[in-house]
Amino acid sequence: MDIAQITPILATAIATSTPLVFACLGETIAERAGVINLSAEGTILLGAMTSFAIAKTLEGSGTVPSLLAGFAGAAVVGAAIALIVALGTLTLKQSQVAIGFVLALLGASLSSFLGNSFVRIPGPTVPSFKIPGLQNLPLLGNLLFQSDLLVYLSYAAIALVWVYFYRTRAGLMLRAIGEQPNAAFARGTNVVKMRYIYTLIGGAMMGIAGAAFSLDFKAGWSHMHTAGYGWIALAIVIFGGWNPLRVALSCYLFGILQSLASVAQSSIPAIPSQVFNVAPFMLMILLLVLTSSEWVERVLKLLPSPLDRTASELIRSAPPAALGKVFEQD
Amino acid sequence: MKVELKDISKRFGNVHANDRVSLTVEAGTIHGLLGENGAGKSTLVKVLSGFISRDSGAVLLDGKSVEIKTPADAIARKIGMLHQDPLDFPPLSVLDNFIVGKTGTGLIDRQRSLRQLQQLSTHFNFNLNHYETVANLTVGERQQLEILRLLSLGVSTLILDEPTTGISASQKTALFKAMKQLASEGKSIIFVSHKLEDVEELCDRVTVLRHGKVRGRAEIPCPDAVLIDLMFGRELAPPLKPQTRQSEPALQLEKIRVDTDRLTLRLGDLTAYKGEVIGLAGLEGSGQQQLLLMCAGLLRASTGQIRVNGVEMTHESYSKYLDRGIGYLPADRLKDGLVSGLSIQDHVALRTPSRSLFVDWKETLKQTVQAIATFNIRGKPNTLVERLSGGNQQRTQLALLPVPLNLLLMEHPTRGLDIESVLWVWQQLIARCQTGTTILFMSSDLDEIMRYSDRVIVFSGGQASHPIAVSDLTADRLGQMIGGRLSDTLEPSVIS
Amino acid sequence: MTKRIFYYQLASIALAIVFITAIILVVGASPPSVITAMWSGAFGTVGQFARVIATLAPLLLCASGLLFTFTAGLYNLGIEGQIAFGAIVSTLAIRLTQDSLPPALVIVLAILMGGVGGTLWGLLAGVLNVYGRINEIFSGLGLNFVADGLALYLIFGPWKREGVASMSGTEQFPESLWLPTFGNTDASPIALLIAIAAVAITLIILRGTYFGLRLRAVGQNLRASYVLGIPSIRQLLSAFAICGGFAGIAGALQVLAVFHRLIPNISSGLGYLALLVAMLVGLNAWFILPVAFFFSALNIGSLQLPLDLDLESSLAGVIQGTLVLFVLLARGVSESLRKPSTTPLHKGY
Amino acid sequence: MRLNGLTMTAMNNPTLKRWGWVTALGLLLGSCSPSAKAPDSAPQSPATGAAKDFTVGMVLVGPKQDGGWNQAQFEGIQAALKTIPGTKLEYVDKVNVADRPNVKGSQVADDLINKGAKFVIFNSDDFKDDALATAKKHPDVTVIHASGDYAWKEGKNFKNQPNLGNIMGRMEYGKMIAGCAAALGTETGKIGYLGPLINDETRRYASSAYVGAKYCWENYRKKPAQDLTFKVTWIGFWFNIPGKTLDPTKVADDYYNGGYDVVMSGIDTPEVAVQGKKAAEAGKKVKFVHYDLATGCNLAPDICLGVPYYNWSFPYANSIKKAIDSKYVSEFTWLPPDWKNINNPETSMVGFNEGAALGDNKKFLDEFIKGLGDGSINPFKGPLNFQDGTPFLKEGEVATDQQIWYLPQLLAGMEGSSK
Repeated sequence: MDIAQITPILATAIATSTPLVFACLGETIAERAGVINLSAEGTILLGAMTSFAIAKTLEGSGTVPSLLAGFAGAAVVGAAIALIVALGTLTLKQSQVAIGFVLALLGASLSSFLGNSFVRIPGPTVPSFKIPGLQNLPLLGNLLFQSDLLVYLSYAAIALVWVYFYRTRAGLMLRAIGEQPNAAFARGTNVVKMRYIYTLIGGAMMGIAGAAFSLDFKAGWSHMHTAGYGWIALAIVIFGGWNPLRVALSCYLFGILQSLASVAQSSIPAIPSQVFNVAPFMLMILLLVLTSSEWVERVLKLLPSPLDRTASELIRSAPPAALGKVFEQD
Repeated sequence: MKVELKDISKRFGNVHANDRVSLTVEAGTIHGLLGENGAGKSTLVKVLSGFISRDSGAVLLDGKSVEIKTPADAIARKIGMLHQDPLDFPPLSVLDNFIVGKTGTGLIDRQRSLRQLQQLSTHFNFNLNHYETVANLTVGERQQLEILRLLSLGVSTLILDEPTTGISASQKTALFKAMKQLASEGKSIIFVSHKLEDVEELCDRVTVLRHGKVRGRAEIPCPDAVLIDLMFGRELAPPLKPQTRQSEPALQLEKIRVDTDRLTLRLGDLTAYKGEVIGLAGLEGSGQQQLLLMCAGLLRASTGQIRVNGVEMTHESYSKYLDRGIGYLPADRLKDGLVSGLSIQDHVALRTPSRSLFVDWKETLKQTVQAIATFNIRGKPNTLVERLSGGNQQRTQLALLPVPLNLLLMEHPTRGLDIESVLWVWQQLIARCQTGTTILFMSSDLDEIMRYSDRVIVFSGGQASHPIAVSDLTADRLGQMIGGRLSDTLEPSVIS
Repeated sequence: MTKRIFYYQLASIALAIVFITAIILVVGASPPSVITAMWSGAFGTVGQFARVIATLAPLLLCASGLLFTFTAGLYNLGIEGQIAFGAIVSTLAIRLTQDSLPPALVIVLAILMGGVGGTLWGLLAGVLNVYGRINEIFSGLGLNFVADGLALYLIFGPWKREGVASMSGTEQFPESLWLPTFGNTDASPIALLIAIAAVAITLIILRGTYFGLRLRAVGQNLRASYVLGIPSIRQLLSAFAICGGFAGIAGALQVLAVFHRLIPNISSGLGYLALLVAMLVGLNAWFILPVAFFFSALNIGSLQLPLDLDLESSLAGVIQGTLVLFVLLARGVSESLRKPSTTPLHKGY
Repeated sequence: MRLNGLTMTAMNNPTLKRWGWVTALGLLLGSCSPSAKAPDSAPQSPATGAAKDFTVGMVLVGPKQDGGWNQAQFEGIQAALKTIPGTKLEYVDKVNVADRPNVKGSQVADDLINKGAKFVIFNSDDFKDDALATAKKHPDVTVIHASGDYAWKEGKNFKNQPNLGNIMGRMEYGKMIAGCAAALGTETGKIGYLGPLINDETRRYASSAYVGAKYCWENYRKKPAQDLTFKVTWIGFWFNIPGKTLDPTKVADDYYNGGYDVVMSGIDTPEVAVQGKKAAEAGKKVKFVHYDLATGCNLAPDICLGVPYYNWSFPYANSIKKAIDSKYVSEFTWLPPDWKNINNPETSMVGFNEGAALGDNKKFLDEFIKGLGDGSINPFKGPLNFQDGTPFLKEGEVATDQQIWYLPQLLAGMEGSSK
């Protein structure tokens, strides 16, 4: 297979990973602040359903307004679910796992119950838009700049989150809150309030991820339209070491694995084709298990020390120290 | 800035942590805050830094009354606090730690912050690698970083809570030099400590707290004896304990060294005899706890050997220690000793050796009722342990000790107990000693140490003194040793 | 449970009902007709009631198993995979022995092997958790995907039906290997008995044995339990193993009593449903039976919704999830109003 | 009233009585309806009075508005019942392991029969065991399994179950036409086929599409067979089950972006059309061939080459009429197109609606259809080899019905898995 064949497949993989990018960035933000929002599966599904229902209902008022309303609705739904997570875990101090897990199942059921009348009907989709100058860049143009606005927005979101995390004071404090909330409190931050805010932002982004599915990459709505992606998003955040750039790359890796699965099916006939269908999910999880176990750190320790620091920054697997823990202010 | 605390009171439950405490710190001076563990020093400074809200009293800055409810308020009032355990962000770099919480434009100007950090480092002659991760720094370096950060915020009042535990001698020298420099620049500094040496070296004035009250104030220099008298109050209590020590050795330690994150305990050789009670005195965090944990089998010694009743135990598992009749009573009863959510009876069942699969609830109930009677626990068999008072929790812990008990290791056996309970507990313990149990206990209550020990070991900064018979101890000598002036130590020659 | 908590729970259930009613009204249906439809779907005929019982059996097994992990303070989200792997091993046992052993023996062996399979899968999550330091939630979720993938591989690969690779599963086993049922229905008395035995065993172990007591101690306070001399790692691993074992037996029952073959998604979400059951009952094993029965009836009854009212049957999931969510929140409210000295169970993760 | 009766039955059993109470409480908790005296207010009018009404039940594997197979089935049965007065439809859709976990097709059929169905249709190959089990359990109910072979005496799997019949269209003709249309429409010579799962039926259809494409490629486009790429990617089921199948959206995208300018759908749902439309809007020159549903081209008319479809209404109507008159006997119905007019809804079970994207090539396609109809063209004529090189048909040999139905492998010249 030569480059001319690989590029378009990579391009598809990158573009179609866009919803995951939004979801994973959202989860990364929440987890970096110390809140694990396990409801991703339900949030994405409910976001997808809501956005499609809104956009479809408003279709008459023009594609762009209906799409905007759809995305906004999904963001609100995502933030609303995140608000329950925040209320239940930050204020009422229940287990983040319990609340998130219940919401994951509840959101999924609600989406299919409420979305019943919108199943498999055509609706508005995000129109494609090639960026005039950039689309003709050799290789990169094909790879990155021949899709639609949402894709470019996701690039912007990755950059934005990265800049926010590593270049702004507020972002530095966000990371600090997830590591040592007590120390952050000592430096004058209202930890609980900030966690509320970041959980809501993260939830809104996961809602948007749902909309990105139903209004763009898996246009339309059907029962359990995006099932599985929420759990994968949670895994990818871990796999991406809570670093927005690496998380985004992991999303693309997942997209590429999916594409490879369909390509490899006919190339390796010895393996039942269905194995390839589930392979991306399984591979992602296995990679996660391998990279997050203790022995990776042991191997890292064997590396010469300057190399060690770069390497560990790249494949660091330590979660934010306060992730999932209740913050008790004295 | 002149800092005045007026009649500060703060209660935690029944404990009066601060009882109308007043303190005045003139600008440009270093004010020592001296006292034993639990004297109320930390509470007082935490009120000033916004971590604890006071019940009553007033805080005045340059004569003006201010309201400080959160650390944010304190920062706004230019009050900064250096905590005993560094409150920083280990996974972040030195530079990022320096920046967290600083206000400014949205984007971080790392170059500017770096210049500022470098400038300050040079000014105080600190040597920090700005890109190193804080987790890889020593405690002393983390303190230095924190001080620089506080200074960069422009604080004019600096509180240091026990800053000299866990740092090296050279770091201490650097720290003190910096403090003096800051004072000379007009900042007011509150230095919380229980080390006489440090206070005498650094402070201009000192206030001594004891049991939540101000016991006295002094100008430095001031004779040790005066400070010790203020800290510990009065003549030491006379020994109360009958002779229970037998001639057979029970616990034998050889060339022990224990390494932990904060501290290296160098112990050398030690022998405790059957029926003997050894009190471990010293400021908290000087190594007593490490010794107890190691003898309990919960902490591994890096080098050396441990024998109990002649049996080699050095590499044995914790369960072997339990089997040998070695008991451990932690200070934090609900965190380390008892399981909240479980009743007294559940605990009795857990500690009853049984070969059977099923719990004989009838039998354990009988045992529990008996234990409750014997140990005078105010609770029912099905009372959850977290609902018991501290004293009754302690009685429960005592009831759960293995029988026969060869070696008992205790942290603050009577902390938080009323006098009656204290007497009762020790009565029980001495009865055990008479049957040959050896006890090692640490306590911040010097009276307790004096009353109930046969011999005392004083700890300071990971060094331990030779065991001293209580009859040979005077308040002055004990105070000096606790304050860090051990004349000779257990370890034969300091390995550097 | 104190009286006050009880009132909070009651209030939360009332709120949940208001929420559910609102959801039903949103789609333009009438709550009474929804109740009617679900009631008739669950109890309308003996056959339907039998299905409630048939679903109840694996649900009871899984919820019982989960009580062990919950007691140990663990969230065993890997239970779906443990059901699936139990089903796979059970199927393997049947395939290997069906030609050489008498059917009754094959059935017994299949159930036992299902338990063994589930135990192994549960232990794997436990080992990853204890020794690999991977949170049990993610090791569990990961192993769910892996078990699913393995089932799909077998169904579409080595165990596929002649000429057909299909989601409908492997070749059906001969009727002699089906668990006997009540008449011509789907409910198997043996499956039900096994499940009730599991509940009883759970009750007895958790309340009556040293093991159960130690497990409670470990779940409440790992450090203090260790100091008290309890081998905590062994306890944690045992909890995983037992839960996996029960789930594996549930998987074997899905194969032997329900589908009579291995299908993809053999766990059918029952593990997750059991998690909801376990969260709702807290650590009180007595409530498992009524709650699981109620949930099972909801699941079966909801199939009537598309038939009668053109509604999605996922309303069952909405009701179940809402109830659990509100009860959890009510627990939080009552705890946050209580004096702060007591700490809630399962704090953090 | 009906419910009253049922409740009474349930209550006669002492065990049921007790549990009934528990659940009654539960359901009361589960919904705060003030009028829980449900039996009186049951809105569904049961089949009292009109005792002669004939209820037909249908078990659909996918959603009834899937834009493909299930929708065709659903619209077919609705149209059929319109022609027979006094009939009524009860159905449940999405009956599959992912959408309705722990629910078997046979259980759904039980419920339908419980609601009065005397005639039950299972609409997917996957229901073969359920159809047989239902037929055995309810000997007085006529069971139709669409796409199965249990009633085919000459087939390999004949079950001799008198109340079980099969109905299927000879879609291999439709697929040959579809393949031809694809070959006429491709510029790059690369045709992608989005296959569902792998079984006799799907191998048959993919191969039919290939032989049709090959014929038209060689005879009308006048190009050598080796210049034609025909690739099959199986997603693993009739439609997407997230996490268990490949995502057809992604597979379609990969085709369109990978230079396959014509993609044929073999699955129940319209991802090929939807993604084709998006690709075309993004400026790619792509076309597609839909499947199953007569109106399938409407999703993206400009780039649609056509759609082979099923017309289920008249064969269903025929069987239902027989059942109403109690004259139904098990039969294997496998209907070819009505070559006089393949799009005649009264007579042709398999049809082909040509799409606008065919353009001038329409004449070739019509010629091909005509040739198929009069027998002058038979693409299933040797020499044909299997994918692994073993011979399928010798020179001049024509495939039998059994050879076509039970095609064991894809044919030589096709890319993709055979098993």
